[in-house]
Amino acid sequence: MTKLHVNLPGLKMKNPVMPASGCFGFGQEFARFYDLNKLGAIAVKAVTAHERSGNPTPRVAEVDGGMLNAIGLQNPGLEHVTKHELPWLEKFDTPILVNVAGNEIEDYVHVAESISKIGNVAAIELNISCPNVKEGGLLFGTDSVMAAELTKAVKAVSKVPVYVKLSPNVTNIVEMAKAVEAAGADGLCMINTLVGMKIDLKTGQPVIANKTGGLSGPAIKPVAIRMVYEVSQAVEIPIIGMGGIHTADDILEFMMAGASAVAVGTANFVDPFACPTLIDDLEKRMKELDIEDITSIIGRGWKSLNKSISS
Amino acid sequence: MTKLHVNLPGLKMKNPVMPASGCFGFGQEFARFYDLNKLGAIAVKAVTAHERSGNPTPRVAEVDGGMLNAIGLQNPGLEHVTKHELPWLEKFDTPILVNVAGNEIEDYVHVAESISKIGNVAAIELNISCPNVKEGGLLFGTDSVMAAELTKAVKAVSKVPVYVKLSPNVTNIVEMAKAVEAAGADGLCMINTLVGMKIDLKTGQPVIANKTGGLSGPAIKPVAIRMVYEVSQAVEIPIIGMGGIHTADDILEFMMAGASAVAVGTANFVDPFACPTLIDDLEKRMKELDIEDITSIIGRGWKSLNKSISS
Amino acid sequence: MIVDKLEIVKQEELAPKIFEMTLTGNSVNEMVTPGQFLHVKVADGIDPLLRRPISICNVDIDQKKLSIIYRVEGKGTKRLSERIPGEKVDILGPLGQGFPIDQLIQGNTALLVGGGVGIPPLYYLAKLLVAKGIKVKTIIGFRTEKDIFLEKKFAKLSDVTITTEDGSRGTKGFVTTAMEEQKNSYDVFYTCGPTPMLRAVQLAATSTGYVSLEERMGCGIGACLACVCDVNEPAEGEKKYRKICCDGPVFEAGEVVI
Amino acid sequence: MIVDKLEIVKQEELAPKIFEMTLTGNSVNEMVTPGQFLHVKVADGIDPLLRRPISICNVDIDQKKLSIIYRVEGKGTKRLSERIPGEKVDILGPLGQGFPIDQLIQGNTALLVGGGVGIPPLYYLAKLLVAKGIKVKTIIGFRTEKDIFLEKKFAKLSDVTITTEDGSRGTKGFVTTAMEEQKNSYDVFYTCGPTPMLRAVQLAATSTGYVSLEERMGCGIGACLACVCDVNEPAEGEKKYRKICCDGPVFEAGEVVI
Ligand SMILES: Cc1cc2nc3c(=O)[nH]c(=O)nc-3n(C[C@H](O)[C@H](O)[C@H](O)COP(=O)(O)OP(=O)(O)OC[C@H]3O[C@@H](n4cnc5c(N)ncnc54)[C@H](O)[C@@H]3O)c2cc1C
Ligand SMILES: Cc1cc2nc3c(=O)[nH]c(=O)nc-3n(C[C@H](O)[C@H](O)[C@H](O)COP(=O)(O)OP(=O)(O)OC[C@H]3O[C@@H](n4cnc5c(N)ncnc54)[C@H](O)[C@@H]3O)c2cc1C
Ligand SMILES: Cc1cc2nc3c(=O)[nH]c(=O)nc-3n(C[C@H](O)[C@H](O)[C@H](O)COP(=O)(O)O)c2cc1C
Ligand SMILES: Cc1cc2nc3c(=O)[nH]c(=O)nc-3n(C[C@H](O)[C@H](O)[C@H](O)COP(=O)(O)O)c2cc1C
Ligand code: FES
Ligand code: FES
Repeated sequence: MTKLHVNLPGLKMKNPVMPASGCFGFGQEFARFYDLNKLGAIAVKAVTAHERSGNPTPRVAEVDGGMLNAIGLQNPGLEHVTKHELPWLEKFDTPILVNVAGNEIEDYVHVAESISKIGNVAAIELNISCPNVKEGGLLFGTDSVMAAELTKAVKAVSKVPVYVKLSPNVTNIVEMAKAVEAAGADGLCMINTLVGMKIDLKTGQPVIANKTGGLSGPAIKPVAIRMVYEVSQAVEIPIIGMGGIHTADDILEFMMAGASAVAVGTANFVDPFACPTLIDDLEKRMKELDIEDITSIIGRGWKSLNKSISS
Repeated sequence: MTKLHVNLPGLKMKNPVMPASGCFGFGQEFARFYDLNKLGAIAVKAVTAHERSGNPTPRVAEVDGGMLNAIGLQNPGLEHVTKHELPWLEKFDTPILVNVAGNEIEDYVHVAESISKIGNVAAIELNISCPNVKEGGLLFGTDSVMAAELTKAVKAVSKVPVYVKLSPNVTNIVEMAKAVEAAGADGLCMINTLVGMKIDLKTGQPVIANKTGGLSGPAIKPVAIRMVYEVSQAVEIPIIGMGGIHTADDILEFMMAGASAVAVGTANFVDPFACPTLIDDLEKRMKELDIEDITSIIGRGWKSLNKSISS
Repeated sequence: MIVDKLEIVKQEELAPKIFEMTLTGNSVNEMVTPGQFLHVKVADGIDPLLRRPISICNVDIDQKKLSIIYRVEGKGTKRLSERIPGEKVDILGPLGQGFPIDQLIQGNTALLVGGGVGIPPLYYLAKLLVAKGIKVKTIIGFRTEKDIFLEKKFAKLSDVTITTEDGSRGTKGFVTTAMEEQKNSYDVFYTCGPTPMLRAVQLAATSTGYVSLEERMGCGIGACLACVCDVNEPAEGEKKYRKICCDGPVFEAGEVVI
Repeated sequence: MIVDKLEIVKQEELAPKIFEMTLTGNSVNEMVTPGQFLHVKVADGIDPLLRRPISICNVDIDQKKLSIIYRVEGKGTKRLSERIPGEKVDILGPLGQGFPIDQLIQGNTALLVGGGVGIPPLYYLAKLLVAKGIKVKTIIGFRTEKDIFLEKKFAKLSDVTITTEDGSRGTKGFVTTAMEEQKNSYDVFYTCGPTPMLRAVQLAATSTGYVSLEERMGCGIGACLACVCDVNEPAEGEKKYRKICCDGPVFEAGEVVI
């Protein structure tokens, strides 16, 4: 029997695969394609205290091996999410990770506190890494002191485990990870998008109205794998790895690098069945590679190495 | 008449295209394919004070939209380069940019001083961004104070203009750029590779012997464009842009973002004729897009924007 | 709405850079609302990565065939134009809300106004309108004579006016120039084309009507919020935006800001 | 050494995942040294990005044809196996230094030892050796019976010993097992295959010989230094390394550290 389930703080997952925040809305669109019970967990779109209308369009642009987006955290706000989106998700036996964003510490704290009280919220994903908004977001994600302060404040009020979603746009990702771990984070999500740009040759201007956008997709996978590999050796808390996952082999690669579970973003746009297909393929690949229990490979990339060095 | 020539400190270029350091050796291999006089300039492989044997193999790995490399600055050392490689390049009427690397400030200073005295060295490219060596390299490239100190020291001894090659693996690229500009840099080269990793599922270990490698190729272009766009607005010195250039449109995109010339790396491996082909294609595309003088588009991505805002 | 692999039956260049691709497969019988679109994965693998939205141009349910007409713009449509009969194309569709026609009654007149690659979705619309006994007038605009496509097919169904920007054929000018003549002669209009054209058509129109919008898309199914546009006068407590991929691409004229 | 587009004449699966591709073009007449390789761009565009090194297996100068035999390993070789006759493949080659045979004289005996996809380049070598009047003995190793390929072709030119790891055909074990029997019966050996095999063959050999190495490559032309290996006992003042792509892939046994 191939064992696919993984247990992370607050998240008892049937398999290590969840859709990534912002790439799955609040699940309704994808429920028309498949049963969301199939998923290991669901990370929903970022929620802010008040409704946000996001950035002007164009909001996306394609680049080689990936895409840029600058949605700008458009969302219906805490109240609407609490009243309409989360209740709809109750019918699924799949843990929900709510992505929380804000401008100031108070915003985050307010949203985290309220949302963590809701029955079907299994964990919070603190979004300190959105590159597409002027305030908050990336400011917290690129300063370890601010990130730690925010984490501490949210931890103090949250009824559920808190995962911090890290930005790759930093000189020292290990320092960031250690800072939020020390501040009480229960887990890490990494990576969010790299800040990128595309210029339209006809207009001479950036394609994306916001000018810069977040780069996601296969193009960023090597950076993500490297960061997961480095951070997983430096912290004790589990990592939800993401960035460019499009195949079951990508999932195995992230877990060997040190992730305890993974999230799938851009791939959902290429194929709405991406997540269930990946889960099925993962099981097949595990059989081919003689991996019985998925948890056995977590960190294999450095664990066996350390072993061979010490022996 | 389409005007392709650009003038940068020390570099009088027939066209804005040069091969990037480390992707062209010292030119001899490519001279078997075409006349190097065709090139706008040539950036040769990194030179260190003494011969270096580099990293163990495997040194490269392919990833989606790019490649990882960890050559580890293998080179025959200052003396050999001075006696054998640079003299061979004398027969070409193409400015040479010598990439200089080291562990300590003294190494850089020593190499820069010696090499800048050689007749056919038009400029120095200070490599403070190689992610594949334990000492020096990236240490300087991720700390603006150290980068400035090094730049100043090298500027003090160099007989030719000094370009500083920046690393994208930083939280704040503008800060780095301004620091080296203030320290006297004559120009900037950006970007070097992003630190990445690939894990081999069969062994569970990183493919590259050095574990991490530098990500180059189309995958990094959006990050490079964004950085050139940001930095070119913040500094007065010219930028040689690079990162994923594979088509003439990519060159135009870099120049619209704010680069005054470009360098082509990985594309030379895909097609040894990449540089001359790009130069020909560039001329064609300029005609199609009604660009008469290539210098007219430098920074168009933000120049016309600033204009339209102020008007 | 399904994901399917449709087989290419035919690939033809109608005009410079304008291709018509005919596809077949069982799922074609679900793709019968005019104005809906397919999200097309033009090639396997990551180059290009995202799907491309292309309108359904014609459907033949009996033969399980449909066609799309597209212009080679960039990498994706270029790659699509290189695909050959016998190969399969991965499509997601039909997506979005098409042109409503149920409100029309026999004897009504509909004005169809299309520009460039906005013209294709109007063709299947014209077919269904005619089948319903609606009189159809069509104004289709091109840059120049050699760019013209679908003229003959439209002529079989409707009164066609061609406009070209350089006057090399038909009315010289834009589609709105030709709309002058049709003033007050129609009960409803339907339009699809570049955004500036849509704005002009909406302004020039003398009836209610429907506009089909374009925007860069991520998912195509309403999940990513890449493709939003603003509602013109949102009612209190109602959503202030619409998603072009699933609330559109067709909107009632005036409903959203274009 | 040139860049050319060769046309695919034939694509055939010889054994599970083992394909032979025959290519034609004018530049074939430059690709006549056994042991050299082609750097193959398996598909246009960036997926995959880099070229793949594949040895030349056979050349027919009169017909301007050459063939390569490759195993589907990952993305690149998979994509290559999907290409069909009539299509063109972008190649850079011939690259590297092949197997030297000029030093041999009529009546000499050469032992060729190949494993898996290291076998193909030995085939053209065998042909040239036989043409030169050299006696050829071949030992080719596979994992199991169904993996066997090129056996009949080698049998026409040489004494062939097959080894399989599971003993399903021929000698059970590795190529070195079969080398025992040939001890001291040859004047030179040539070997190509996985690195552990090369080491074992070099050790087991009772004559001088040549080994063909593999390494991950960037440029394939000596510029990037991706593919270096160390020289065993570099002379004072000489280079301490060799580039497999241009100084190799074939080296004299013992010259470099493997
Ligand atoms: C609902 C809808 C229906 C459409 N129907 C048709 C049709 O029937 N025929 C036709 O020729 N074209 C149609 N288009 C436009 C078509 O989608 C684009 O021309 C196409 O996506 C360009 O892709 P590319 O790779 O060739 O160009 P590139 O410029 O290389 O594309 C880069 C990225 O930008 C997106 N993009 C570029 N232009 C557009 C555009 N105008 N609209 C949306 N996304 C764009 C691409 O999808 C891709 O993600 C439609 C667009 C929409 C939104
Ligand atoms: C000089 C030389 C001659 C070769 N001749 C043959 C031959 O005749 N037939 C044959 O089947 N194979 C041959 N190989 C091996 C062949 O190059 C690899 O199997 C192939 O590159 C794998 O590519 P992939 O995309 O299928 O696999 P992937 O694993 O997806 O490739 C990923 C990257 O690693 C590189 N790589 C993976 N394995 C190897 C390898 N063994 N050697 C070098 N690079 C590798 C690829 O080129 C690519 O850049 C030869 C290798 C060399 C160096
Ligand atoms: C369109 C889009 C919207 C996103 N929105 C959010 C968001 O609201 N909150 C968040 O934390 N991450 C967001 N992300 C980042 C993803 O969750 C993920 O970290 C990133 O895309 C990398 O994964 P991928 O390469 O699989 O897409 C978004 C990404 C995309 C492409
Ligand atoms: C194999 C390889 C070797 C490189 N060696 C050097 C080097 O010695 N010095 C340096 O400054 N940059 C080096 N680079 C970085 C390139 O000069 C360039 O900055 C980078 O590859 C991005 O450009 P590209 O995407 O066009 O390859 C190397 C890159 C590659 C791929
Ligand atoms: S394209 Fe994703 S919501 Fe419309
Ligand atoms: S592959 Fe570049 S030097 Fe050999």
